[in-house]
Amino acid sequence: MPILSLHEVTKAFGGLVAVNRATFSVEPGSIHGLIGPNGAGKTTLFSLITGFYRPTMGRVELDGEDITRLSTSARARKGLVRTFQGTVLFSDLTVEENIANGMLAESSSPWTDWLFESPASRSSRQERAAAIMDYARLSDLRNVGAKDLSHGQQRVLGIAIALAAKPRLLLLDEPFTGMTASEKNRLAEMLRRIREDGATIVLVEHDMRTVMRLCDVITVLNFGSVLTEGTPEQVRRHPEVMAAYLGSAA
Amino acid sequence: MQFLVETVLNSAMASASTALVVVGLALIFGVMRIENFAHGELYMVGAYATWLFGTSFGAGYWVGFAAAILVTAVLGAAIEILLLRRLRNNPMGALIVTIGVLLILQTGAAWFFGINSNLLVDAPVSGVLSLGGFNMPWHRIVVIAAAVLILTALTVILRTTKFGWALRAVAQDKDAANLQGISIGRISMSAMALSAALAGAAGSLMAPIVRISPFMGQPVIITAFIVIILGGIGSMEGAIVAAVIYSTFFTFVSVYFDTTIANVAGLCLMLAVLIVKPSGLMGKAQKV
Amino acid sequence: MIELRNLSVHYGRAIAVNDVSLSFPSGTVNCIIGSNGAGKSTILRTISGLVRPSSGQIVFEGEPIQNLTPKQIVERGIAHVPEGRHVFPELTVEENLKIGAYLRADAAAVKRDFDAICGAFPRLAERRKQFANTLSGGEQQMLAIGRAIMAAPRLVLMDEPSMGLSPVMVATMGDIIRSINAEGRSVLLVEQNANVALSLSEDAAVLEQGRISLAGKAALMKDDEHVRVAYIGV
Amino acid sequence: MTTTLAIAACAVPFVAGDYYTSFATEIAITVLMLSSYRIVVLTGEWSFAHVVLQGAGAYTAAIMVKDHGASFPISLVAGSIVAAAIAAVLSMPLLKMRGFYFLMGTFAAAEAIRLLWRKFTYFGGTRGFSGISAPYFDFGGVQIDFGRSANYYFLTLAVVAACLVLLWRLERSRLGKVWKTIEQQDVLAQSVGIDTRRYRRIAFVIAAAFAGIAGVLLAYAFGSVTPNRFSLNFALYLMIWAIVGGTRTFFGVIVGGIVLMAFDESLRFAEQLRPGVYGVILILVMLFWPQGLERLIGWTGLYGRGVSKAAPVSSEGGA
Amino acid sequence: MSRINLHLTRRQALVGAVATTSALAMPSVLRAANKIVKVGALAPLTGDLALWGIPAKNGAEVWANQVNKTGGINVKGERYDVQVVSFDGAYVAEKTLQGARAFVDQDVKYTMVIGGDDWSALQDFSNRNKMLTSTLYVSDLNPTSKYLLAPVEVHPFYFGLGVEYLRKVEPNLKTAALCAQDDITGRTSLAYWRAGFDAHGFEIVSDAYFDNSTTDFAPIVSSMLQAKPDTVCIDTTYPSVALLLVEQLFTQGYKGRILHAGLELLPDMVARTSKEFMEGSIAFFPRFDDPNINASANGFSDAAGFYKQFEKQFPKQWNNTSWEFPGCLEVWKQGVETAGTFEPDDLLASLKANPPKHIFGAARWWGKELFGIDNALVGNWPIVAVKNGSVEIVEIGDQAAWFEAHKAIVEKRFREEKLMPDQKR
Repeated sequence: MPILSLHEVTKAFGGLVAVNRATFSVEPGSIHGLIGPNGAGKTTLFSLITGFYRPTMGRVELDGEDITRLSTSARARKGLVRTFQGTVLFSDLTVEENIANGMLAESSSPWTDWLFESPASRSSRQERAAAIMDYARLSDLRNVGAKDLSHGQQRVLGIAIALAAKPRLLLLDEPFTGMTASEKNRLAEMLRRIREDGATIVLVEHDMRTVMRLCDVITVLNFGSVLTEGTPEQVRRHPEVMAAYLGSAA
Repeated sequence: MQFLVETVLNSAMASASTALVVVGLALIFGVMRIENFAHGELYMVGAYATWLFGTSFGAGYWVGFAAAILVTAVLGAAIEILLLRRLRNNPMGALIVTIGVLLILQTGAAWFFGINSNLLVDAPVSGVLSLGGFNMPWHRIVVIAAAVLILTALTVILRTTKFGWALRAVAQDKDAANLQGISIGRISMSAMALSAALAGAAGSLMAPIVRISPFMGQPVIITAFIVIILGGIGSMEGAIVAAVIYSTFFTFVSVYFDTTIANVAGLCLMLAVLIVKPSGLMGKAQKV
Repeated sequence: MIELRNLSVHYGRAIAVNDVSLSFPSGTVNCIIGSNGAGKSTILRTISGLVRPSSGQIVFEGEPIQNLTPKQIVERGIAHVPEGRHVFPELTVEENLKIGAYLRADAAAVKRDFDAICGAFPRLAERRKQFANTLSGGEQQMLAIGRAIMAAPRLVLMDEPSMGLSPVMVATMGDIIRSINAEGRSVLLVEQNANVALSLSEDAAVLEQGRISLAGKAALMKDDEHVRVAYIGV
Repeated sequence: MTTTLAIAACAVPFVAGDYYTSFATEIAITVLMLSSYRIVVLTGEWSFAHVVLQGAGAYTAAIMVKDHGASFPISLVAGSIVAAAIAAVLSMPLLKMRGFYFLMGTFAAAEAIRLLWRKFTYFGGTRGFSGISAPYFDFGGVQIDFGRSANYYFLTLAVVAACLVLLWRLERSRLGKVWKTIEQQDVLAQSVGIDTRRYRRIAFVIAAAFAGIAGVLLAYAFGSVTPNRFSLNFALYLMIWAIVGGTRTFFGVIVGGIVLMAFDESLRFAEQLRPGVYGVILILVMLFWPQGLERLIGWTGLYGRGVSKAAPVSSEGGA
Repeated sequence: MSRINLHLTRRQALVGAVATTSALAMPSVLRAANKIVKVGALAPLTGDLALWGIPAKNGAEVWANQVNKTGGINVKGERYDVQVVSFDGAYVAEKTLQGARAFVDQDVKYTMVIGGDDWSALQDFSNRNKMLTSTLYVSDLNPTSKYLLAPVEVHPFYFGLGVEYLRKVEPNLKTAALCAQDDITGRTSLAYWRAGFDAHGFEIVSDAYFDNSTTDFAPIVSSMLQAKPDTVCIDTTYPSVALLLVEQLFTQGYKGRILHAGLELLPDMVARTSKEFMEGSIAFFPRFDDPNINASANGFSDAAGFYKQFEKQFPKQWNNTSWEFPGCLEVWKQGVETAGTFEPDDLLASLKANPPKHIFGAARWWGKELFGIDNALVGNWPIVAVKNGSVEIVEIGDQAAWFEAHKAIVEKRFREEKLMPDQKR
């Protein structure tokens, strides 16, 4: 069963149809690319999947369960966690505090934790934060303010925060934008590891080189609709994709 | 029947004066994204200016009216240039500053004109329109007519002049307006002057009808905020529609029940609208 | 002629444009291409005065303009068609166009330009009394361009005019850009859609992560492997 | 710092007369109001309802004392619970709104409640309640009459201090972190699974519980509860104190409240001109220290760094 | 212009006030031989209600000057100058209570409040500190407040006399409409008016309160007139609100009688309506510029001179509170001089034993039946009527006697409004 599936998802703003009957699904354990030229509706689709928008029509399912009506936070608690374009972080806090904030939604702890956190739960959370920092190679920067990080480090921190929320399906919104080549390589490596550790990744990205290298399946959007879907090789060869990207010569 | 007609006319006058106040408030919110708490005090200044120039100097009501508009417009522009301009990126700071202005104006009025609030402004058109048992002072009709006239003129200015387009452009998209060579500072100043002048005009028109006191702006600003929320913040059409709805509702409830119930009912009306439509009657659900 | 000399722009600590030097001749269409986030829009926003550069110079017709206000820059003859059009949604088409001529005092000339634009964009002329937010994407793009032309600029900055447009509409946009150029106005395009941009342009530059990675004649660049790789990774 | 403040607070009745003791009591109650108000502000919203929720506590205390002869501790608990309960009910419609809509929504709800107090004689109508007798404790021979201003001051101080400790803990607890998370990055908070509306509600209700306590303290301190005491003016002043003090740090609002109230009191020589002078001071503070007094005093270094705040990318409610 | 003149004098007044305050701050300023006794005006000096507080405080200061000029207060042969201390209670409980504490710290012997909200915080405090206080709201009186007196205006007790008089002179009037502002004064007033109308055979056809924030009174008046009343009573309302109501009554074609306690702005009312319209309206306060005022207000030493002095010092600021605080002081002065002490218990006992003269003549302590305590000084009260555009005293009535005669009705009406002592919250 696909971990995420969209059925005829449509979103109209007034008369403008930003996403038109988008239907596709994401297999568990894959890295799924979502690409398309500027204005193709990627960001809107992203917001529809994460619940920032409600679709005008259609259905979004997570593990076969209809989540179309759920709020963003409820989806996140079910394991569908997103990152943001640009650097949306708790910029006044340190790296470690940022990651700790990603764990705040956990509701398993007893209510006394709200006032006095038990040492056990504190240390277990600290351990997890340390593990995530290790994973994201941010350990050395744990006490650095988020706004003092380099751009690439900030992007990684954004993903680390999302990881702290224990995602099963991680949606990344253009994570590679503005990164240097070596940063890109390191991030790609990290995403592969995340996948190996059992999470599924949906990637909206402009950097085609990275997408082609990293993704198992790619869905191409144009004018709000799914243009085609396939392996990187299939997509690369698809004539319409080329046209959509480079534009038909005027 | 006669009672009903009178109440309808009284509602119309309340709507007219409220609309004048509220449109100014909506305008300034649209352009500057500031909730001007001192707007009611500009209304108060309008009334006092009318008394000072029209009655005390004996120049007649209409001179007082013109003076009220002038004084409030200058005051509004000064508030923008001296204070709000420096707090353009600090809405909470700007809000506190408007409260500071409110306190200064109230205190100033009490100091210069006394606390007894027994200043009287005579209506320009005295007498009463009597039609088969129903009586309506002419000045109330003057208020309605003047408000309609001012609001029409405002609409014409906003729709047909370059200044009007620039003002609306700034309200809709600051960056794009900037790219057209529109100076945000100058438009903000003019918008503030215009907004203040509208409040001043309302205060001046109401001066012969209400009690002129340093605190006369308070109930007015509260009503105005209720109305502006009801109509949707920043929407001038919404503000006018909401002014009519609210004032009519309020007037009818206050004659058939009493004013305290009317206040409660008015507040509940606003809450009810907000629950159904959290961005007011004509407000746009703000996009991301 | 517009020239950027060692231009750098920061947003906070992040660098968006990194030591860019470029020069484009006047009277032609030129372009800067590059993928999303490369810093293209920032360059245009810096030229039109919305963003202050952290260092470097912008020289237009021989004079440095990097310290002028947006208003002064419009007065110098530079108009900017922003990314995503940014038409005024609740102004009518006519008002949108006329506000483009906000700084012009000569009513007769403004009227002439207005009529000319109505002639050039019959679809806008038909909808002149409608609010701009009722227009389609392509129409809004035309409106944004028309609004810029109303300022009687000598240089038009265009940020992704093809974005979100259908292929037919993109072709129309190409024609429009050519005709603007034919009136003697320079055009500086910023595009992701490389094919369109390159086919319209005289000179071109490729921007990657805030730096110029390639610059030269557009015609030569069209078949350049580097461009294709930068875009599609093929 | 805290110690200095505590010692200064305890010394008031010994070094100053009844007048200053009474004023210090008022300040202490206001400090509790501000510190609890800050919880709502922590979630990124400004409310006009807080003062009326304080009123709910005060009215509860008045009714408990007058009709049921309740003792001070019982009133304290009851006032707190009633205020929290009212807040819980109000929060259902109100928290759908954001920004200025929320502000005015809270005003409407609060003002409606206040007008009902005026309207119904059960609540004493326009006159309200008077003659609420001060607490009197008798611990097996040791009698304390809290009608004496110094005694009541210490009682207030004890209650307020206890509440402040709780609030301080609360801010450092997970709940507090969640609130700050919401205030700083609403959308990011949602995306990691924090139900922002729910936590806003919790903040609103908890803040109301403390406001209720402040209300009970007020009712006993002045022996009377009148509907005028909870009008918009007082809500505005609360907001002014909070903004002028600065809401980023625990002490910001407290400093704002103490400094501005002291200022207001010291302006008595200006008599009728006092509000105007106060207005001038507000404007000057906002023009020269727009981030609030806390920045001026520089306690910011204690915790919480900087003010820069990334622009929100998207939000569920708008406004 | 008179305005500019006014402005200057106000400034002088402020300077004077500041000087007084600083004099207070310094413990012993060198003064003439007379000792000083302090009295306190604890009233709202800022905000909307400064309308009552400022003229009251100013009146007290004028009175003090007059008294000091004529030798001050004589306590067992020792002469004391009266010094007025004021505190802005802002009509808020905590500020008022702080003011009271400041007064106690400064050894103030007699405190005057407007009453209502500002008294309610003082109740317990005044008992503990034996703070002798006067209020203008008789409804503040209650059995537990031993040290609170209502020595001047026993508002609204004269209303009954007014209705009685109206019934006598115009026996044909049948119906009455009432309105008042929705606060404790308004409610107490209307309860008493209703009792008056009940007692003298009027039918109440319209009866409403309006919120203090009301700005336009046309809807209220049209809803009153819908019931076609012969008599309209607009108590209690601010003077300027009364003016607006009267104007509306006129424009909406009302022809009957108007009743209002003060009719303070009568000249303006006449200007905005007509002499004929106002003719026969009934009120209860003679004007202090009346040539016969010294005869009618014979419990007030030289009322005419006081009024003249006030107008000189504070032009155009006169309202009824301007003489009511002085009225409170007059009663106190008599009490102090008779008792020969400032000590509150002895003074109170002496006051009770020898009821002082009240502004309009002889009086007695009364109030137990309605307020549970005999702390209201009740005497005769004038009824004034508008004759040719100004008020004239037409009758002097006995307030207590009227009440005795109609006790049951008053109690019923008070009970409806929950004003009886056992109903107070």
